[in-house]
Amino acid sequence: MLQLALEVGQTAKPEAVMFWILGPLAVIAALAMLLVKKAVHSAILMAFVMIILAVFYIAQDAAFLGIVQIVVYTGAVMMLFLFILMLVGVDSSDSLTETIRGLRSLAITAAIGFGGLMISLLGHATLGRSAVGLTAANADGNVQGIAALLFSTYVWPFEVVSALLITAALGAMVLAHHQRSTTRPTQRQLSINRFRGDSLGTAAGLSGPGVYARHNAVDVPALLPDGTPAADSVNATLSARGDMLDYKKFDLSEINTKVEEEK
Amino acid sequence: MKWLTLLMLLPLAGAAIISMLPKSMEKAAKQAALGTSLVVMAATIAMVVRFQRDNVDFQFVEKYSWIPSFGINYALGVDAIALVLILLSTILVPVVVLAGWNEAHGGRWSVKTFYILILVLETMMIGVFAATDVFLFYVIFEAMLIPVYFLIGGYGTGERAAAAVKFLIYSLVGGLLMLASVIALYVMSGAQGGHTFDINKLSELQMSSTTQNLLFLGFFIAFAIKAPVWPFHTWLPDAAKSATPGTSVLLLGVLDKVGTYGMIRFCLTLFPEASETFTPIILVLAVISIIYGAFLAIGAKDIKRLIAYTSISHFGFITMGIFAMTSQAQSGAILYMFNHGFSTAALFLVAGWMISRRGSSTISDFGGLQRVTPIMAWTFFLAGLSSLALPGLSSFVSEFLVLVGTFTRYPVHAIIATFGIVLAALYILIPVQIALHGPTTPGNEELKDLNLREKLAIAPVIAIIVVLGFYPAPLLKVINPAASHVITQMGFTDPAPTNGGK
Amino acid sequence: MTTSTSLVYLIALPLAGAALLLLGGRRTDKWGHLLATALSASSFGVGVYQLTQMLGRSTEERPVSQKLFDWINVGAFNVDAGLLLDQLSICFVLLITGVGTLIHIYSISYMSHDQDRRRFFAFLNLFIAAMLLLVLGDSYLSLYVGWEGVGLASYLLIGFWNQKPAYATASKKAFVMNRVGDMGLSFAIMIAFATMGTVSFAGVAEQAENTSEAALTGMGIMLLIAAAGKSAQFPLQAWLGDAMAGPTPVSALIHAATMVTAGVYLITRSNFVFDAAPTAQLLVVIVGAITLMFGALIGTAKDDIKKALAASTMSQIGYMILAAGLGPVGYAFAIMHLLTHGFFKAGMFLGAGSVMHGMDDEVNMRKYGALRKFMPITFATFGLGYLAILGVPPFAGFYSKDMIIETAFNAGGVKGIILGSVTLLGAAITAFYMTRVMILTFTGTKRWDENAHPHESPWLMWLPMAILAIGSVSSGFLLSRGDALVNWLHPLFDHHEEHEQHLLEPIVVSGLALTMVAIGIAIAFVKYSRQDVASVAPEDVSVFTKIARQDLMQDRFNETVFMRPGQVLTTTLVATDEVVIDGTVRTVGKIAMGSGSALRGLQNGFVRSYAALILLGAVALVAAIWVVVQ
Amino acid sequence: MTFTAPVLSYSLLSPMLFLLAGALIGVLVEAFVSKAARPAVQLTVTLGALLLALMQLWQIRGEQSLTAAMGSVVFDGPAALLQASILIIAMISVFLIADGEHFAALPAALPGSEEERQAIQSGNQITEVYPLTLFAVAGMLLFPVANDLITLFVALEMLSLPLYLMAGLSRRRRLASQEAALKYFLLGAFSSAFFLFGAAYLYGFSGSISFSGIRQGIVGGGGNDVLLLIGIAFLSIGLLFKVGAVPFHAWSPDVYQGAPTPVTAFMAAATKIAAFGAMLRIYYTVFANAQWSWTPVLSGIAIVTMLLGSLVAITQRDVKRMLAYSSIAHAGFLLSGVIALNKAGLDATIFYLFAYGIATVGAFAVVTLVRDSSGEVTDLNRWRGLGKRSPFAATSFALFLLAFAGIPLTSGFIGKFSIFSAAYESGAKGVVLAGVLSSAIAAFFYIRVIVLMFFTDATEDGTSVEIPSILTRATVVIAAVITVALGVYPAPLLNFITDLAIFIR
Amino acid sequence: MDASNYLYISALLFTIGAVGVVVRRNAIVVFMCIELMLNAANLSFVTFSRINGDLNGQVMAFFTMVVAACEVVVGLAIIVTIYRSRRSASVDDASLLKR
Repeated sequence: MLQLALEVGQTAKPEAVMFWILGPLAVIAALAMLLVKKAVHSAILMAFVMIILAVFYIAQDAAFLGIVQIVVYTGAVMMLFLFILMLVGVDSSDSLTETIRGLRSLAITAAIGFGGLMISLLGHATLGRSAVGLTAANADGNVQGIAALLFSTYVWPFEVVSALLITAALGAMVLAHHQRSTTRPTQRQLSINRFRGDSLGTAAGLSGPGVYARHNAVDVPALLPDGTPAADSVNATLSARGDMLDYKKFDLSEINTKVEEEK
Repeated sequence: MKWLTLLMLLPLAGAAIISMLPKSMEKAAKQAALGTSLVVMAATIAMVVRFQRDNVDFQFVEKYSWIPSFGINYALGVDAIALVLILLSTILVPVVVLAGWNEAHGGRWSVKTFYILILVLETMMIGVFAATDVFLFYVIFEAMLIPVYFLIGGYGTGERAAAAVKFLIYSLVGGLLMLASVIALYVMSGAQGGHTFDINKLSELQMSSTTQNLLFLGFFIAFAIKAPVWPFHTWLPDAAKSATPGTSVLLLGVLDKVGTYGMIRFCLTLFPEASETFTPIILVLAVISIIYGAFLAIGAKDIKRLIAYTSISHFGFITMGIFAMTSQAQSGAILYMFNHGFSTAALFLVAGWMISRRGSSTISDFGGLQRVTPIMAWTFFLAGLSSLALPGLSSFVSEFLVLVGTFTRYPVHAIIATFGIVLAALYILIPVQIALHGPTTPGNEELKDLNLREKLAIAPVIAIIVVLGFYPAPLLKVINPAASHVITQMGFTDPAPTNGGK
Repeated sequence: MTTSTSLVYLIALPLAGAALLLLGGRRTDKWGHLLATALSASSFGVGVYQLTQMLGRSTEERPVSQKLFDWINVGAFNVDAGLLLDQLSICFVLLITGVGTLIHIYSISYMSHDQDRRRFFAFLNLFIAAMLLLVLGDSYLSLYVGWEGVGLASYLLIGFWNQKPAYATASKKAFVMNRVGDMGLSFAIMIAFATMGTVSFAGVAEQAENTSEAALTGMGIMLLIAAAGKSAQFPLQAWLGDAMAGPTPVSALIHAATMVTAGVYLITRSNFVFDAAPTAQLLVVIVGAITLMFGALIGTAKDDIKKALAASTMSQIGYMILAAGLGPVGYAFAIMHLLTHGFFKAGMFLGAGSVMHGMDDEVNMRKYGALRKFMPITFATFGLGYLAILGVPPFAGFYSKDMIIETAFNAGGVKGIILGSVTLLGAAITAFYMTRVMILTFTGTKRWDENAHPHESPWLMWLPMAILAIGSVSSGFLLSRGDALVNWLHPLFDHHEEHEQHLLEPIVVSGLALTMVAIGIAIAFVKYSRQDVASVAPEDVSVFTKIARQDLMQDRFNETVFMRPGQVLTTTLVATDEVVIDGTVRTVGKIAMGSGSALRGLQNGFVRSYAALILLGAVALVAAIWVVVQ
Repeated sequence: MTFTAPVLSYSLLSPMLFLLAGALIGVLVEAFVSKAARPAVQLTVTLGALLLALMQLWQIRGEQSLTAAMGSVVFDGPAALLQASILIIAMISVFLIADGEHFAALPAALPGSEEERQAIQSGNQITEVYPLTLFAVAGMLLFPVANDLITLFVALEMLSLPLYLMAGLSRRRRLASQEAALKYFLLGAFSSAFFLFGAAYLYGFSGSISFSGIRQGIVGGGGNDVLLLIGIAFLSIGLLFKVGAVPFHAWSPDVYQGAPTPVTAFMAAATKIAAFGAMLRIYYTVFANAQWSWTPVLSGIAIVTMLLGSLVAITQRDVKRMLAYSSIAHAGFLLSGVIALNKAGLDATIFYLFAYGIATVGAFAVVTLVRDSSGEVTDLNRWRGLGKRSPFAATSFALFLLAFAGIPLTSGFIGKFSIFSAAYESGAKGVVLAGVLSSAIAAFFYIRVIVLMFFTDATEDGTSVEIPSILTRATVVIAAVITVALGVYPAPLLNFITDLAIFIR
Repeated sequence: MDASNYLYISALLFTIGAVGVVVRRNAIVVFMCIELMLNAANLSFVTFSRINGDLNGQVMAFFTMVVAACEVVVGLAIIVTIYRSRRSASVDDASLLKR
């Protein structure tokens, strides 16, 4: 057994209690992250794990990291994840059936082997020195201690990380930014185009979804005066995502208009 | 005077000149190539004259530091063995150029490229025999493959690409095994007094017998593939069949000699004990090569493949002579290398002319050539006689020396090998009968006999074959000291007459 | 030993002729044959000159040697290109150049219509040179050069008309079977060098007594194989019949008078080996005896005049070999028979050539008959040869053959009785088949076509025949007069003056022999002169005849035992090379390709399986650590 | 609490600083320079930065310091050599990048959309790749000189992120390119998680983040080695991933194939140098005393890597994938230099890295030349008869292949010889044997390509060789010249390396 | 309370993250699993920092967070791009390049 029992003053007992409650929770949440179908749920569980970790950090005298974990990681990074999830379809769900033959059993075997071996190994590990605790290191305060290291010893990597950030920004821009190759058409130009176009059908602007229909949700196309549905009345994102309802069933010509007398 | 470097530079200079010629000046390229090779030949002869034949050390030694951090030198030098082979190479090149005057025309690339490749190859042929630095030898040994590869693949016939690849792969595999051994030698030399590739210093290395055996195998297999010794031979018939006759002459006549030369220079010199350990196996392989090659030659339907198989048989003799460890066999083997170059050259060149005239290399497509093209037929016949080692022709002397030398130490091997001479009669006389005798096969009536150029090309070869058959002494006098030096170095002495145990 | 500088001319003259005619090409067509003949004759002149010189010296001084140059000199293996002319070789020199010159002369006319006559003469000259080298070489290795040289010349001349596939095959067969014999010679030389450290005749002779019998027996057997190959002795006899494909002068010179007797030369030359190796000697005798009968039996069934003569040659050489195997007492008789045989057999072959010349190259004796009237000279010369071969006194064969029979009986014990009987029986059979040849060819009724116009040959042809006939008549008497040849050769052979025990008195032997001959003649007369000879060979003959017609199955034997298995082996090896050896290499390639393709399957394009691979790698590492730590 | 101001030794950091400055200028150029002028300006800035960095490196080549940037960076001979190699290779790779045509005109546009078509028509070029390249190069320079785990990790990410991005920017076959980016990114992040986990354990084992601290922990550690071994194993996974060693190689064929060829060239050559540089430093200095633990494993990985790379390469039909597998095999060869753990191994690895990098860029440069109307042609079957149509491209490609195969008189041979002899010297005979064997296998496919180019006739579908821009041609020529020069007369460079390549600890 | 318990948690979380990468198909989830692995590593850092009584581990963890943030930006940008092209965030769909 790793001889690291660390009696950190009176916090020992509360920490143990905290650990034995939160530790299993973190593992369960992580496992659940793998098992839930919806990506959003995974993200939520992930955030949950991260917060537990933040608690662990704080419990281990890393208050600064704990806060950063919550603010930066859970707050910013996970939000970015969620944002992107929204973009690609918030309710999209993974089918959990495995399509690559043998991969799942392989992965589970590997996982059990890996985890088992790691735990077994940790059980064997010795350090040859006693655990110290951070009381001394944090004497001037945790934040101060970290800052001292960060701005003296690690100033070079710290500076270099800025380059990394620029890279990230630049990369995101390259991949996402639509540089215009033509000048943006003015309102006037757009109007002219609309009226000079082949058809005057859209001259008055597009109809909103669901307006003339018997249904007023945003995912149902509007019906034009002639009873045909206007597919482009639905938001492009929705249609792109495949969330547009089949308009066929709202098509007037398809609807049984025969009024049957009630008996 | 730096004779060896000069010899190596001359063909390169010729190649440079040819490369500057415009593509259309094909004739000029040929003439330049012929001129260059003749100059090289003259220079070689001038060098040979200056060779001190009783001195068994390397002569015309040159040494410049090349890669000092690995102890690698550009070190050249020749003893009699190398000298003879260099002489062989430089005589054969002009012959090949003259004999194959038109053979570059069927190639994928221009005529001048062909001659550039030939001349670059000549440089390497000289270098590979002259190198006394193992690393330099290895470099040239491998680099040589490239021009040959392009000569076969670019100017050959039939399945030339496949044959070229087969040739290259075999050689590379062998070369890599040798590389492993070279590396081991290098490392061991580092542990024993500083990294070096000097062959003399490497031969003094101390190593365990296991190591020696393994390293020996690395070298030997490379050389056995090159030579080729059964069962590493299957690349040769394909390559010889697909290459142009001139290329085949250089391939069988010179390049394959690098294998047998390497066995003497490296296997025996560097690993005397291992050589002794493996001698029984190698002799068996050699005997198998002799008999097996002969049988396959008998069974061959294609004239070029036939010649290739006869060479396998002949290389069996050479290998046997090298490892028999008697001065007769050793001298015989070295002389055989020289003689085989010419008899194969004669066979291949004439076969090449026959093929180019008939447009087929299948033996049965010929017939009755003796009536139609008597000179060509008789030249082929004479070359064939040389190949079957008729007494009075050069190969006989060497073959008999090998046999008699082997017999004194390994009588059983020699006896089995001697059966090869009966098979030799068959593998030469069968194609002679089919191609030269009998009624003239339809389609052959109009074949032209040798022209003046061809006669000029083949004449010196035939002359050498005949003269050395009756009077090999000049060459033997050069070879003998070197051969017996090898034997002495190995700690062997010729077996004394046994008087049958009385 | 005397040295001389002129020996080389013996060889050089005809060799120069060959070279000149071959390289000179068509330019020499006009006079080439004359030059060749002249050179051969001048070589004969040199021979005669040497003989006179030799006669003028004392016995010990008679051998002459000439060192030409260092030939092969490696370590202890020192062979000079040296010539040696002693009492034995001078006999051969004179026979070769003498008969050779006569046959040159004969050929001028015989080959006059052949467009390649010049080449023919070049080959004849080449043969003379090689044969002289064979008998003049002072070491086994020099002999070997001549040995193969005559083989080459024989090959070229048998296949002179090689546009006929059968002739080309015959020449190839001759060369290959000769090579089997040559192999024996190689072995003999190797044994000599390995055991005695020398390959010169003098050296081996000197060392022989210091050498174990086993080694000498081995060497002797190898020499015997060599002799058997060259001299068409059992079991390497099969080529001689086919060798008749060559022009008849060739058959006369090479395959009757000279080359085929080289085996006898080799054995007598190696007397010092055989004398010390009784087992080998016994084998020599056995081979001689078998071949003697073998040839004789074949001769009885042949209708082809040349093949009948060839069989006879085989049989007669059997006599010589047998004699040579009888040790010192037999060598001289072997040589004597060799010389007399050279005359009468060459004469008969030339006669046969003359007959063929007159009969439009017909060789089947059943198509001859009654030619006596049309070719009187031929008949006469042939007849003299016939009498000589039969051993009718006082013709040449009588002296030589009688001696051999006698010596055979004198070999002592059962051996003597068997050998004596065999030789006697052989004499009878010889008489039978030679009489048959005479009857079928020259007497009886004519059986040839109307188109044939038999005529006597021109003088250029009959003159050599006549000269040879004179030899057939007189040579035996001359050579045996006062044991001239025996005494001449005596210094060479270690004649220990053994106590000669006579089983039968010489006169009894002669009587017996003549009786046997008479019986043979009588049977032939009864069989062929009393009844008409069918012009087509009858089919309803005894099994024995059928077998004899097929050369006692020798070809079938070779075919079954060597050729077929050889062909099968060749095909098998060709297939092996393709399938097994090249196949192995290809399989290695395929395995590499296959494993490459299989491993390629890992790269299935799914990033998750790549991650799994990394994970597995990590698991493996952790597992390794776990193992180490435990 | 007192705070001492950090001392950075700027002169030793200056090569990286020049590059970062260049990158920042590049970013500003994106913002302020007109579209038309950007390519030229960016190229100038990039090349200028690289050149300045190289010149500065030359100035400081002999210096040694353990304490640059407060001990985050160590500068010594190997560092100078590796950085110089990276800079040279980056420079000739930039020539390739500059040859337009390779990058998507508008990466944000959907593949095949009207917007993309317009962007292409308008001649749009994404000049952002220049600063991205500079960032990556800066990361690569930092990677082998990092002296603590933090710097190492930051450098790893800094060299990786731009490459992830650039892999997805191909102009043709954009889906494949984006897929390559995704795979590279996911697997890269996955492996850096392992790397980080290993770093944590090394920290746990030694109580120190700095290399020297870890080494001291190994030398004088009191406990058992479990933490150390886990740390070494996982850190190695991260590094082995970068060099493409089996079984962490799977990304490289896909990414090499999908990425724009200039990027492939750059990352195949430069990343390898950087990653192996870091490996050398870590294994030669930090883990040297735990040699017993990692040499056997690394030997096994090296053997499997060589063999797998060579075997799979035989079956490839796509030239870029073939080169990718060949680069896997070469990673195996290079690993044998790491295993050697001696001075000769260090020298040899550095030489090999440079020689291989140059040849790789050259080979990919030739790949960019072989095109038809729809862009590069990487299907090997369509390379048939290239020797006839473009002797320049075919001959130089053949030369690079021969160098890869290790044929004498090319740099590859000297490299192979030196690295194998070093490995042999250290007793890793099995590795050498496997190396020799796989070289033989590898030779087969190199020769196959040569046969295709020279000995077979072209198919009819007209692969044309575009007249290359002068820059690409320059790249090919420079690479070819260096490859031959290092094969014929490597002594100066070898001596230079031998004299300089000594790790300080 | 034994600080090494955190290491066990860390190892488990790391394992779960690694398995998640293999078994999940949604690129974003896969990426989250990688983030989980990074977090597990961070937990180890913090724990070791405490054991060693040394703040360097915490600094390292801090750097990890920053770098991870950059990585997230780049990674999500790539995922979005490929999603836009393919209309799918499944990593299995991106399997054009293989063999």
